[in-house]
Amino acid sequence: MSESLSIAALGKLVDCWIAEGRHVTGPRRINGRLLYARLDSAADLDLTEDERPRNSIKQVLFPRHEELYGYKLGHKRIELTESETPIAEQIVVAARPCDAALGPILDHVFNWDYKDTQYNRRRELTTIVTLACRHHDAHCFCTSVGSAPDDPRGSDVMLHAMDEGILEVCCLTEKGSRLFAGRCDNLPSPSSGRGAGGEGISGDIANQPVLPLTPAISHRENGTAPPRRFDLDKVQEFLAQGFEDSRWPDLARRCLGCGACAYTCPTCHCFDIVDEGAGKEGVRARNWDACQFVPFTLHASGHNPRSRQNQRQRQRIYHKFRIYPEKFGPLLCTGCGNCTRNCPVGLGVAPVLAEIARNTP
Amino acid sequence: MIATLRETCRQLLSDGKVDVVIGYGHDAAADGAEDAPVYPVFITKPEDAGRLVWNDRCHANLAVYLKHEEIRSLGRAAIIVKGCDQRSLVVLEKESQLDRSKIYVIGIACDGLDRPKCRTCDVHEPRGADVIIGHKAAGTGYPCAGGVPSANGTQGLPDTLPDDRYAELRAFLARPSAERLAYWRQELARCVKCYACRQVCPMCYCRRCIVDKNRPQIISTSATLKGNFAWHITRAFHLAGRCVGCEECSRACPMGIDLRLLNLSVAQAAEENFAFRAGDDPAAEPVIGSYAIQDKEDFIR
Amino acid sequence: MNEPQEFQPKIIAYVCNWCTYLGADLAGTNRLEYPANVRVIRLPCTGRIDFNLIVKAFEMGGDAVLVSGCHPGDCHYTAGNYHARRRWMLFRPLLEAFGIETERVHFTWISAAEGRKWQQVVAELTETTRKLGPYTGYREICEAKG
Amino acid sequence: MTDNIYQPDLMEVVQVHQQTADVKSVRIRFCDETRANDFSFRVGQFGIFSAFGAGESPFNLCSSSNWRDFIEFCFRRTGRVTEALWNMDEGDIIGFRGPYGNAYPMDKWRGKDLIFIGGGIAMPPIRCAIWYALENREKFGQITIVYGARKVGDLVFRNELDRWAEYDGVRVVSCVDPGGETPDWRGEVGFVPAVVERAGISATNAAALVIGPPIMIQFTLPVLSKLGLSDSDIYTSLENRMKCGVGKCGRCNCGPAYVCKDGPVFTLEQIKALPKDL
Repeated sequence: MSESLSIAALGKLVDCWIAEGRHVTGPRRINGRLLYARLDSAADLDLTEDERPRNSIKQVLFPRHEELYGYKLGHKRIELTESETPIAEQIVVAARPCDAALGPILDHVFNWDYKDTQYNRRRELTTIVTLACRHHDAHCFCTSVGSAPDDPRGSDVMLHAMDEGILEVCCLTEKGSRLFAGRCDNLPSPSSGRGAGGEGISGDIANQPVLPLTPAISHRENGTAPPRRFDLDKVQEFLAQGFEDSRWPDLARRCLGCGACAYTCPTCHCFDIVDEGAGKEGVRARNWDACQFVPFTLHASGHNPRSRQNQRQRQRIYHKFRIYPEKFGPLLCTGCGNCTRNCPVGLGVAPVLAEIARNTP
Repeated sequence: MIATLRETCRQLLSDGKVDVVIGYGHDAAADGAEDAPVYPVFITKPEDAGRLVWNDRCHANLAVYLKHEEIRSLGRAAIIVKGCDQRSLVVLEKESQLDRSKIYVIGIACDGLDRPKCRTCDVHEPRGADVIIGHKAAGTGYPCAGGVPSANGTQGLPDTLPDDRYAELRAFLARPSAERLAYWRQELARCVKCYACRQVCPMCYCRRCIVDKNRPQIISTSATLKGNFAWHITRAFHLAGRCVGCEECSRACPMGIDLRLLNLSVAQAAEENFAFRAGDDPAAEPVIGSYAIQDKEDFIR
Repeated sequence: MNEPQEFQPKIIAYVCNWCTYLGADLAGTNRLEYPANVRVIRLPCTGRIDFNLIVKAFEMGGDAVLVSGCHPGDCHYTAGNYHARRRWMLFRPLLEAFGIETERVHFTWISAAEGRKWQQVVAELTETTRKLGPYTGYREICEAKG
Repeated sequence: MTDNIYQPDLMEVVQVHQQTADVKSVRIRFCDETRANDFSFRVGQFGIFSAFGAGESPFNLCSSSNWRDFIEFCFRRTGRVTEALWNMDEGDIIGFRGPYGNAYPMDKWRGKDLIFIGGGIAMPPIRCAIWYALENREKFGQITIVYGARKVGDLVFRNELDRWAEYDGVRVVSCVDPGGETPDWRGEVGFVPAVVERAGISATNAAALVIGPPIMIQFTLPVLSKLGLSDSDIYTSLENRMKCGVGKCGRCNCGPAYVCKDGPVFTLEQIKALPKDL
């Protein structure tokens, strides 16, 4: 069912959720940079549409540092304790569709035979309210990986920005409708006239602070989708036999081996397990890790199967576009473009795959 | 200017003087496109020299590649450097990481890429290069890049050169220490430990970084505030008297953390205590690697 | 009823094995009393005292740090303390930039004969740190979750 | 019991046996009796062992799955976790989670001759299969064990080599690299591939398990092929870097396989299908 909601009312809703003690995450501007971060109030929410947040909402479902359990060391005795950081109910507001899609993708690996209960619990407690995209930048390539600016996968509620600050609300899941039930003010949407017959703009909503929305909002039908950057079939055809292809060293020669692509990517999910503590007490925690780092596959004997940086870049491309889809089904990539957006030397997935597709007959 | 750059490199490659030119370029297919993304390229064939460009998006400090085995395996290298990048070569040579005689340095005159460092730049024309592309503009005393259009029409040259590289740092240090700690607490809370600040830095050439060593694990690898403070204190201090201020670490940070103040604080300490500025004098001993009997300080009782 | 528990600062002292450690030992053999707040950690030379150790001390709950070694010229390894002096001349400004309280970080030269100086330094340090109070600023950062 | 798949069981160290200068084998038992009773594993599987405060590391379970009152693992002292495990003695508590991975197809090997070839520290993952085969002797044909190490002092489970030789139909060939022998050394001298070739092993209806350093495997496989063993009859256990052991953390991924779940036991045929990323 779809209703409509003014941006101002959404702001009030966000403030309600925060007041009810829920952790609300959304795009906000920090030092001039658009990042998903926890919102202290609705005023922090930044609905700029022609810029994509430089990180992803992955941290809500899969935090960069998460305590697995605690340990207390005694003499010939050890006590393991449940990690006491409670997992609070989370709401993500104005997520991009290419972020929301990470849930259905990561569910596969985190439930492959062994159920990762902490991930699953966060997943249950998280409601994702997505804002369909009407703009894209040079790095977006969702359309090249089978996704779209209004791809509903993973979203509990899909918002479509209409003109004059009105949002069309489509609740896609039970969790989503519970969140928005009875809270939509159903203002008549001037341009499309599709809003349900709600009463006129009531006094208090009129003078609410209107959140900053980019002026030129066009209706979602003529929203622009990014052009196709590469032919996915050609890429997968190349990957099927191209592991030893001589061009890999050239394709990734400028890669510096940092983790900016992996850590801002919605679907990269590799992690490290470390013990942290001093003396008799500590925690065993899980931290983000990335196949781009040298120690990731370093054996105790000193042997490293992937000693060269281009081997590591090749592994990242293979894991996303061949290994994961073959083993679990979906691509391990939603086309958000953050890897290129954040790469200090302009690499990331799209440029490499575009180069591959261009040179594959 | 771009034409002379491409011609110089084509000549070097065809003469066999160098096997690879490390420069700035873009996709062959995107030549001429106004906002085509610029990134480091490694030209090995003379006919590819056409991919080289020079514009106001050539930020990378290419000296970082001289330590990579994948580049060294290509043979003798020519490297295109701006004035700030060229300083890194001086430091790397002094720390015996590169043999200056084995690389061909193409200096490129640059009047600023709209970065904070450019406002107080005094090396518009790189020193110690084998050849310089672009030349000193007559009369103004500052080299002009010739070819980099700038908004205000004066070739983007700063009209007055603020004499103090550390003005911003002094303002920051004037704030109370609790406020400074709170600032870093708020900034470093965003750090996700992707180590882009380490990987883009030509000075970070350790085969295995201290943060990747676990006996002992003196720096926590977790992206908690504790781990982030320990990491950024270590990274900044390892640049004392070595950081040339190319500001690639701040540009590369995906979470928008401005690390300049930390680099400036150790640079200022080296300059005010030991009159040492990284990359200035090829003969000067590295400040942290050497000592002087007459070093004077006022805090050791 | 004993008087209210006075704040007992935790002071971590990184000392060089050849001079200050012997100086402290001399203080002991001379029965010179000094507060027990100091935890002495012996290292071969001030040249070996890594700047990370100072950060580690605050991370793990220290309220003040003392770094002490041989006077310039006395170093058993001839130049360890000269290198250390340069290191601290460069590291203190960085601590300032981070806003870490450098009045809790002390550097002294104490030779093997200066047992009395060791006693005075530790006593004075304990007092000044007691006035400054516990260093919750950095510890609270290190205990922040996630 | 927790539903946290990363939380280990607490195990008490029952016995520590120093095999060589830097290799120890440790026997551990569940602290919680109920867990001990319903615990079972198949030879070839591995577990993740925790030295709390240092970390976790994967090691093969080198005891036979028929032994009920303890499980055993063996490690070389190389890093932070093995250093902490090295200092454990009887009564200390360590963590264990597992069993993980697939196992040796003992039922598929029924009725076949078994050829076990091990090198250096790789004897533990083979030892469990040897004991299992000896405890079900009638199910298997001839058993040949070829075990080599750099020098005599490096041989792990050396005392058990002689006990295995006493079983009927079992031939044990132990060897040390040239120059590694001691005056009273009665075994062979030479590299494992050469020793296997000289041993004149019959490969009809046989299955081989080869585990050792990559260089040893690289030169042993052609010898086995020459003997007539097909790629699907040669098995090995891969030694990838691992962290979670449950197919989540991505470390052990090599081509289509997650070694911790799809392996660690692979046939040579499967390994040849994997990309050269090992």
